[in-house]
Amino acid sequence: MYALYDFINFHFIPGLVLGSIYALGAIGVTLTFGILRFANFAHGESMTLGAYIAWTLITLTGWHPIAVLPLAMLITAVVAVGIDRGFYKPFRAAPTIMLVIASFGMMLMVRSAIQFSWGVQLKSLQSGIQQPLILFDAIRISPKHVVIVGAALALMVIIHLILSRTKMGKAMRAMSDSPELAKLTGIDTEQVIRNTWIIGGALAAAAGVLLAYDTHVETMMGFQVLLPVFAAAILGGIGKPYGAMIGGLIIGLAEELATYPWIGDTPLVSPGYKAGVAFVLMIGILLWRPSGIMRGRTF
Amino acid sequence: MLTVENLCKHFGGLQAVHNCSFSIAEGTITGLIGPNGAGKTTTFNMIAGELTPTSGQILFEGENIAGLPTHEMFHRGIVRTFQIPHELAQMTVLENLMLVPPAQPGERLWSNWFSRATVNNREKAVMEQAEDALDFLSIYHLRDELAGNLSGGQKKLLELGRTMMTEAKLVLLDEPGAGVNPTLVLKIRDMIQRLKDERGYTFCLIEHDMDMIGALCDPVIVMAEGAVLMEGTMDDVRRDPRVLDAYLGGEAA
Amino acid sequence: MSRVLELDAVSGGYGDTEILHGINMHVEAGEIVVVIGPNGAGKSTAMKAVFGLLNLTAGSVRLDGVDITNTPPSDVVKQGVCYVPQTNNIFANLSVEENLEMGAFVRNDDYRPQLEKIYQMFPPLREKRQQAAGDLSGGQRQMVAMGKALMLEPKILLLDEPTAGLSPKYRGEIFSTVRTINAAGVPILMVEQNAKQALGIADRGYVLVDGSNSVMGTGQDLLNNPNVGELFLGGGRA
Amino acid sequence: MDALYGYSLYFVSLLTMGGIYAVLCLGLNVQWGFAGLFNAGIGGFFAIGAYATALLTTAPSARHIGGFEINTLVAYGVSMLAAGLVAWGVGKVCLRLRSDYLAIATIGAAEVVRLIFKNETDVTNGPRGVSAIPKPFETLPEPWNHIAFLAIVLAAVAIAYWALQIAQRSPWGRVMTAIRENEPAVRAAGKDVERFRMEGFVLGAMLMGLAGAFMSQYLKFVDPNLSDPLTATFLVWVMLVVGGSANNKGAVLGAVLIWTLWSASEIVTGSLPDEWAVRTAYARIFLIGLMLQIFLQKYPLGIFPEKRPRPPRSERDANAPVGSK
Repeated sequence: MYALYDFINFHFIPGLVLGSIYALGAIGVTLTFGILRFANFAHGESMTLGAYIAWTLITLTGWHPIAVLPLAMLITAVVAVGIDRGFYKPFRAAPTIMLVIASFGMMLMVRSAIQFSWGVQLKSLQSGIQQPLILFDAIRISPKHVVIVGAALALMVIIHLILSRTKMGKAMRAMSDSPELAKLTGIDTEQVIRNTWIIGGALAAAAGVLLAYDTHVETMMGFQVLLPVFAAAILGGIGKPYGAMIGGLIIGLAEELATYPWIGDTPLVSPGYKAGVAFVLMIGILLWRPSGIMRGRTF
Repeated sequence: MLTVENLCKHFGGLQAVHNCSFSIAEGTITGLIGPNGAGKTTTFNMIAGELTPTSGQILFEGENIAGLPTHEMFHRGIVRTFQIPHELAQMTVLENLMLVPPAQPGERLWSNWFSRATVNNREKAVMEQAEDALDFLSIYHLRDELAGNLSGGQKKLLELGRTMMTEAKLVLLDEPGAGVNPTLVLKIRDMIQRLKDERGYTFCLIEHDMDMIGALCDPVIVMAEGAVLMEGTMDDVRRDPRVLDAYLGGEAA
Repeated sequence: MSRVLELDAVSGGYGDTEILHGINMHVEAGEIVVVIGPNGAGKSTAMKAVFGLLNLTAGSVRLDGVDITNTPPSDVVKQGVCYVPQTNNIFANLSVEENLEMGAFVRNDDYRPQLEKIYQMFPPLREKRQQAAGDLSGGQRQMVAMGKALMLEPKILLLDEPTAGLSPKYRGEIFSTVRTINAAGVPILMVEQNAKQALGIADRGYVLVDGSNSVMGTGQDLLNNPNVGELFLGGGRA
Repeated sequence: MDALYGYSLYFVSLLTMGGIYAVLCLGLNVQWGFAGLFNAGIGGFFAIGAYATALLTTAPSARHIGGFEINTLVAYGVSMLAAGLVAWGVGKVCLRLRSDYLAIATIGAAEVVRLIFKNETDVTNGPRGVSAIPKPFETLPEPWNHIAFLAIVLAAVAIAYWALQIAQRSPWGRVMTAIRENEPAVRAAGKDVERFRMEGFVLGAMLMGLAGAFMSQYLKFVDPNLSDPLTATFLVWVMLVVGGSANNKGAVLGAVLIWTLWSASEIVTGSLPDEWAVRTAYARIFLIGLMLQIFLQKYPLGIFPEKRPRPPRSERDANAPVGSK
């Protein structure tokens, strides 16, 4: 039985935590890919930015990370809309690959701006060590993991409600389906794009704050999860927010479970290659089913 | 030469082509007509390898070629033109033509570096061939013009010129006369006839200009609802009440 | 009778290729008007001209006497013209009801009564309201597309070959749907390939050839006119 | 006199680095400029080339495999082949999909390459890297060793430039341009589009591998950070966009220009007080990024826009064409 508890404590729960963070990030990626039709490389940097904003707010107020989360999300969303105005909007009619290059440049610009403003030292959102919750005498769950998974689930429910219940959410899904028909239907496409950035930016910030809460604040943190987040979006099917949620969980769990000693005593994949798991899964899905599990768009 | 047997193409629930069978005899100009949505262009796309048939066979010179990629079809001698000209807008008219001939040694990267004489000799030959084609189409004066600057009709001529740069056996023309002024239509008609007579091409053309079909084509195949409705001369077609009915959308054909 | 829509000597095309050469057409209140003609005659193009999808070089388009020439599509929608394209006319991943709600996007008032009316008009849609529109049959997809357009209670409905690619069984369904919509007081301008059936339900029809008007008349007149057949199959000209 | 000597050495090193970047940038030009393929993982191919040369040419060492003391020219060849092979694998999966997928996959591939170099300690000495890489002509007296190495790099730039100029003007280049213009038309003309794309992608990666080989010799040291997306990928993109894509001259001059700016600005930021030195170093990344955005929006063709080869002269007199037969 010991092995089972080990599995849960050191692989399954961390996988779930990482997975819900990836899921939040992947929703934004899949929405921008579906609606604006390009892979946004600067998405990881929105996550980093959100974490730094949260750190600043915590330093100023001394509140709990979850308490400052909404404000960090709001500020990041505003920045995302601003970046769209200045750097992506000029390319609305251009081939989308121009947007990919622009976002690639944006990635470095946002990161260097963060490094310029906050420096490159590691920072923590919360100091001190928390006592883990112990269930059945053997399952140990850190309270912050409960908070992270809880917050991520709550946000996913909110996103679900926005996309399925509000007029704007439905318009976003409609535009992801067919931008041409959306225009003919009289949908204000610029407004939809703005909302896509707001939601994508806010969720990225949330993912960044939760990731920083789990580990620490660091300028490369967003770039380091960019690949798994993309892999999650592709796995779920481009343009499919629900697919992105599932894809995120799968990638997160896969990264952690890959290091479990499934055969014999050594980890299946050495921990050093954890970050490569997402890449391998992504190449696999591109080979076998480029449309992803939810049959998203393929280009 | 080409036999299509029970060809089907379904897009989702839509049956664009369903159990379509016909053949094209060598040395003919076969017309393919029918109302919009009859599946003519879809059939073309399958013969040219741009679409893979859902089922059925395409026999070309006795070999089933259904589902092969475009460049394989091309190497067997099946060449197509497009209804909307696919010119290379930023390249010159001459380059548009010089691109076409297959298996040019200069298309192998290393040949350009290590056997330049071979490449240059072939380039000269290809250029001659392209210039001949331009002469034939009487657009030689446009040799160095960017293809994007040509008029709609000139682009159609260029499409036709591309078929002259190949060892084509069967040329599929998709509405060669669409969007072209009447004088040029007559010229294109004349070119097609001459290409058949002088170069021995077999043509299959989709066209809605019935006068052009009448003047050029024998036989004429009428498609409706994704299948062949009838085959015969243009006069037969005009006389057959089923055809008019199909065009006017009578009850099930 | 008042003229809901009027095209006055409209010329235009894509890029520098002119496809329409001075088209005249009008639709009066309560009418079904059908446009037929051989392939490439410019039928669909004429419809796009009304909807602001074409750059017009000459002529004018008027809606209820108001000039809407070269108005962008999003504004044409707001003025009360709804257009159902031939293909790609529903949001396949949205449910039937969500498609209809999107049709009402520009409305700020309560659209539920209209939704109810549409469900009454097309009972199958009510049954499948929660299903993804992409999973419906061809005929029902067209119902969704038209229903979506009707959510705006438009002054006029433009249909571009609603029966294209449908089997004869569904065609009949579509034509009776068109009639139902018209009976509810919406004038309709439709392009059709299936001339016979379409003219059968039309008040009037236009025949276009090579981007110009050829014949105009009541549906029955056109059906009985022998020249119409020649326009399709040649032999009468040249 | 000493100062002048110092400046000259700086100039030599500036040109050497500029030259290495010019090779990288020419490689990207084949991929993006010729073939329209977005590679966001240049650093990966660069690092593969660097490690290949490092492991092949060094003296035997207990810390990593290799140490074959192999001939430099052979090492260059292996570096190019290794990078080309990886490109072929990535291309096999992604070239049939739209460019965005290639961009994501290449970023991932570069990351995996970095992980391998970092984790396979037995093979690569892990994060501590491989040192004491022999540099050609390093036994020559002081300025001449640097100058001789510069000569090798410049010769490579010249050969690559010459080869690509020929390639671009050849029927091969014609097909490449045509694919970017109108893919269906090229398919209808019977060309195997995937083959051409793959050739462009692999050729470009091979040049990147060669640049990596030079870099390892120039630094005499490689570590996993060589594939840093900032200096190995992003900077190269700025160089090509500013210089002008699909123009080899633009690629070379863009590389030299941006490297000069990069290096000179480092001198400025480096001379500031410590407190400011670190921060302004990031400010210059920001400014280079902004420069990319400005060029993308205002001068998308770059300083040297793409130039189509002039039409070949006809054998016959263009004014009096032979009458139609």
